[in-house]
Amino acid sequence: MGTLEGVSLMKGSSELVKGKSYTASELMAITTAKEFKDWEVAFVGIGIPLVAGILAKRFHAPNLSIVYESGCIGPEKYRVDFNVGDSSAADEALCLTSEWHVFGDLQAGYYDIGVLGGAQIDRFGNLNTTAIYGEGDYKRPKVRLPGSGGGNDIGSSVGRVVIMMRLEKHRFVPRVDFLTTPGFLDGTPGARERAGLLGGGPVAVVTSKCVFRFHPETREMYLDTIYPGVEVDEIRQSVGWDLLVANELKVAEDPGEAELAALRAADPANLIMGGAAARQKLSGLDEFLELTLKYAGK
Amino acid sequence: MGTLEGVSLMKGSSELVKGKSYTASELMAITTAKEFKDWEVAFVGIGIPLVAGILAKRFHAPNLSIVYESGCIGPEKYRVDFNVGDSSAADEALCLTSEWHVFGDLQAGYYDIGVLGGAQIDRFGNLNTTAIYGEGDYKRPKVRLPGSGGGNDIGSSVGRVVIMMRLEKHRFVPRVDFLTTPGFLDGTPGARERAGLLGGGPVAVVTSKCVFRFHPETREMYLDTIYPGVEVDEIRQSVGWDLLVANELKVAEDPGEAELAALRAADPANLIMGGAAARQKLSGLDEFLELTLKYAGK
Amino acid sequence: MTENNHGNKRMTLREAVSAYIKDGASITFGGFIGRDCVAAVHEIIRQGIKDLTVIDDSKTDIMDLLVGAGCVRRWEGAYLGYGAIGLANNVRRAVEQGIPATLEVEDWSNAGISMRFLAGGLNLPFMATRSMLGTDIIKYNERIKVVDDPYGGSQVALVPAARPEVAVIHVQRADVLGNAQVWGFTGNDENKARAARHTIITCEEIVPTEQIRRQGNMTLIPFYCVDAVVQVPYGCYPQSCYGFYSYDVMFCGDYHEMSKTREGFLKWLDEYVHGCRDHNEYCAKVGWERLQALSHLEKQFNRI
Amino acid sequence: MTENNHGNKRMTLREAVSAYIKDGASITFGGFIGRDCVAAVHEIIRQGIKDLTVIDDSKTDIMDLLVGAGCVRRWEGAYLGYGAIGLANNVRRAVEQGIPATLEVEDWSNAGISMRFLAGGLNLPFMATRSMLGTDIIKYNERIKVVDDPYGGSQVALVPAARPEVAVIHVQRADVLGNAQVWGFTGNDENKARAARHTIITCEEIVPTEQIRRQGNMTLIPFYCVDAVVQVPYGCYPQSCYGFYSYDVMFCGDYHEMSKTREGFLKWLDEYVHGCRDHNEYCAKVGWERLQALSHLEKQFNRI
Repeated sequence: MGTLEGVSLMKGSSELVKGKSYTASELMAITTAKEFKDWEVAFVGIGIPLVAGILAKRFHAPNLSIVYESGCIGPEKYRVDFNVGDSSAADEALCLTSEWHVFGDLQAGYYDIGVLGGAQIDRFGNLNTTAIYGEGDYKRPKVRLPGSGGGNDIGSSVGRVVIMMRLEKHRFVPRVDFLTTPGFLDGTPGARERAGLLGGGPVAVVTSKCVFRFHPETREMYLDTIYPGVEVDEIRQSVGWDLLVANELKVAEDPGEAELAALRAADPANLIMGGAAARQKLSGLDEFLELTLKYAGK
Repeated sequence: MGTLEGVSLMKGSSELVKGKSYTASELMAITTAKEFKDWEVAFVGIGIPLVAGILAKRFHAPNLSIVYESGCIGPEKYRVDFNVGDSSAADEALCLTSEWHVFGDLQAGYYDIGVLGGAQIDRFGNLNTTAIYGEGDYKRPKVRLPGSGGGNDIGSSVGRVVIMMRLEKHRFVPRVDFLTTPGFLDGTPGARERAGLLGGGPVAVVTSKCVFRFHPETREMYLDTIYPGVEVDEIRQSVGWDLLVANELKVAEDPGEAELAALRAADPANLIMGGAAARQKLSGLDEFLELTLKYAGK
Repeated sequence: MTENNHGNKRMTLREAVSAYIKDGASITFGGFIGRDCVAAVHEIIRQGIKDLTVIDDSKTDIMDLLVGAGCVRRWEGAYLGYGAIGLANNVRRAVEQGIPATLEVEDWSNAGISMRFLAGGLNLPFMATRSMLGTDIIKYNERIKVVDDPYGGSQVALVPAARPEVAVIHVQRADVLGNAQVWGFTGNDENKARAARHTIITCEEIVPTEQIRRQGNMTLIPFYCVDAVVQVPYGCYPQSCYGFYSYDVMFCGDYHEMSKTREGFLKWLDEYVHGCRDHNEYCAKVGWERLQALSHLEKQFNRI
Repeated sequence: MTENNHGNKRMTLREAVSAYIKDGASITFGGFIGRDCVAAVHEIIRQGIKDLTVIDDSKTDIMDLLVGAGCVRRWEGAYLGYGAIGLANNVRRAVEQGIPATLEVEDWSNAGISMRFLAGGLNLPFMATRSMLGTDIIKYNERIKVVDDPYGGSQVALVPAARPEVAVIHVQRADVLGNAQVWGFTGNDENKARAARHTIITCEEIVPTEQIRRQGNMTLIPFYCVDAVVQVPYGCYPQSCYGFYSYDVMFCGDYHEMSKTREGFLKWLDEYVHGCRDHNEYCAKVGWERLQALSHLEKQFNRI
């Protein structure tokens, strides 16, 4: 479905998790929301990461400031954005400035957390958003992806990175075809510093079935938290290397009703979270505009 | 007198040129005004150069835009400025921006003409505004001058430079003690280009007694125009090298009454043009404020 | 670098595109999806301009149109896509299948390309950046040079100045001299206008110079960078223009649906671009009521 | 780089200066003679802070005060003077006679030092510039490096990033979070605030955050660069503050007259700085009616 592909960092889906009252996308958003701390400045893209940020602001991080690479700093979020340059990204912002200034501030260490996605990830958290080679190479890839955008910059310089990716074996690979965004590079001690990178690198990979974190010394991704009803073996089989598992594996809680309600309210036409079905349910632009105004209380 | 020293690129003086109804400063301002062309963008400092720019706008160059290094582009000039960062420098400006953007635009070649002064100048139009060595050197000079400010930048990158200096032998020297602002450097062909400089360099030196210009090939300063009543020998003796004189030496006309009147009106308290005497004639701040409002028609 | 700094620069969109955008030119566009130069892009397509090199940050929607219409030979930029999941349909067909022609791609990050425009605007040969280090972007892009810091810090990447022949930038207000005022985010527009040899400003409203002077701080681009000023209300539609109208998520969805096939895209192109003599006809086809509804929504949130 | 990003950053001027400006610190000031940080400079003098390194563009008036009061050890900058004819009196005495102490000087041009702040703000090690080439500035300043353009153009000069420990910037409006809005020229303030380890904002008015949000484009310095926010009406007097009050040419003339002798300057300092507990007392000494007259003048030309 066009619109959804056009707006989401990841494809959303309306399909409920088996035996649950929420979708995998919703659980991912709510899990990611917990990664934001109050008073932080967050470099967040469009789609589910943004909804996660809005959710964090509604609950435990009311003073979270969201920054968009187009040049919008700290808007009030009354409406969802479909692009980082939508006029909505500027709604009542604390500061409206330039793209290059926002990237400069990222590089200067002013931003605490960023959220990224990718088509491929390796065990050291390196991301590929440029090309899937298949039988080809960089010049003639099987699938040409969008490119870095601001992803490389966030991965290079933000305080810590949270990655959101659907857990699928062709995504969790031993080695990414094209290293677009640095995680811990080859995983050797000081690899990021040697390359000249300033940011802290990835701290979590929030997937559709579990959360991975990174070992503080080996920098290798390990299974930290599984979602209710998911088996560890299922996760092992979705990862293209021999996965490490935390000694004390955590199990995520089901999201609360209040969180689910807030999440759904923040995306009133369900265009971000709802997957292919949502847009077809809308009668047209007018209904979308009405839902938007109603949620904003205007 | 404090204020005047505080505001002028050059000290003004109320003393009339012998047998004339104008001062040397007024003639210099009026002569400099003629260097501006309509529709140009001019990087002009405070003091007599600014008054020259205002005068040009009143007469032959109504669409001249004046730029200040503080970040003010194209203000309407209802009041004189005493600093490039005075609020008056921003009055109804076309664009209010940053210092670094204005210097970037200078470097990018957007500015046609700049006006500079200096404590010393050599035959190739190099300027010193940093230090007069005397018996000392750069570290321990006899007189420490203000430094480059934006002078070096204008001399490096503006389309063409007009220099205003009182004609005195200790100022027109064979070699400047400290080369702050590039003219034609050592005068060899392509010297500016080899150094990496982009601007055209100096085109005129407007002094209290004459106007010098630069030979298109040798880049050496020559006497182009003398003011009424001035002798060539008097000028030769005020220059520390063997001065070249144009084959067809021009004589400047006396400024017209309308120009003199406009000049005086643009500096209503006479603080820029009037020299030491002017400030003492003012009864106080209130009189200055009244004169300012009256000239602006407010 | 503008060659025309004398007075009134007002033109029609047709005149401005025809005067400054030539086959084979390098070009950049203002905005960041929001404030996209949609009207100018439609006119470029109508005029059949070919072999453009587009140098830009993230420009999915208008690049998809230009590439599908066969106007672009090369892309130097950071992002062409909708989220991390894939390219826009025409871009995908061009890169993967050479339809309608192969698109040459040079990869940059958004910060990296931003520094290229900053260098170009300052007329400097290069800028340093701490992005792209350690990655395959640098491996495949020979113009990024990793150098040691001569002041003793860690290594940095150098990127060369971008100096496109043309920049097209849509703003909220401009005067006929070219002073362009922008509300909302400003992207890389101030530097693009300065870096380009020629700059075309399209705007929602041409206003008297006296009105520009009342808010000089809002002038992002001074007149001396500008060659042409074109008034094109709703010039970004279906993208948003801060303070004027919101994004039309449904129209964009329909476009994406249509453009899934080459035939669908060509039909869309015939209807909305070739089938419209100018931007006003396009607006009429979209429907003025629809545009008014988006203006109404925007003004509930942002007013200028 | 601010270590305090949690909520209300409002302080008194005394608290802010004492918390962030230490003996031996490097410091820069916002404004460009207009919007000078006069109130903060008086407080620095009252607190007897010593051995400062001032890194700045053109800062004649406040540097003359700081140097005369014995607060400064080193100047890295472009301009200290009134026109091309000479230095300010205290600066002259310090450089030429070592009174009250010798001032170490490192010369830059205004564009050169501007690039140092831009590099610092972007957290880059250096910037290139096409200024200062071919001159004695480069001969005597070892930190300027002339290099070949790796992209094949003509040579350029490199300047190292400026990273002062403190920036003090006076603005028209700020909220208690530190979002600072500036009208009129902006100097190098956006980059100084970003480059400095700590930034103190002094302002004419502290306003509610909701008011900041109404004109987000006017926020030159976002909260995350800011450590302290201080409300100091007339904080630039006798310099101007766009939209609030004009320059007092007579008061500055009197100062210049007094400061011609060391004794005269010390008398002035006793009366207007040491003799005033805070900026309000200074304003009272100057006379509120005089300040009102300058506000009245300014508002005939510029209003916010």
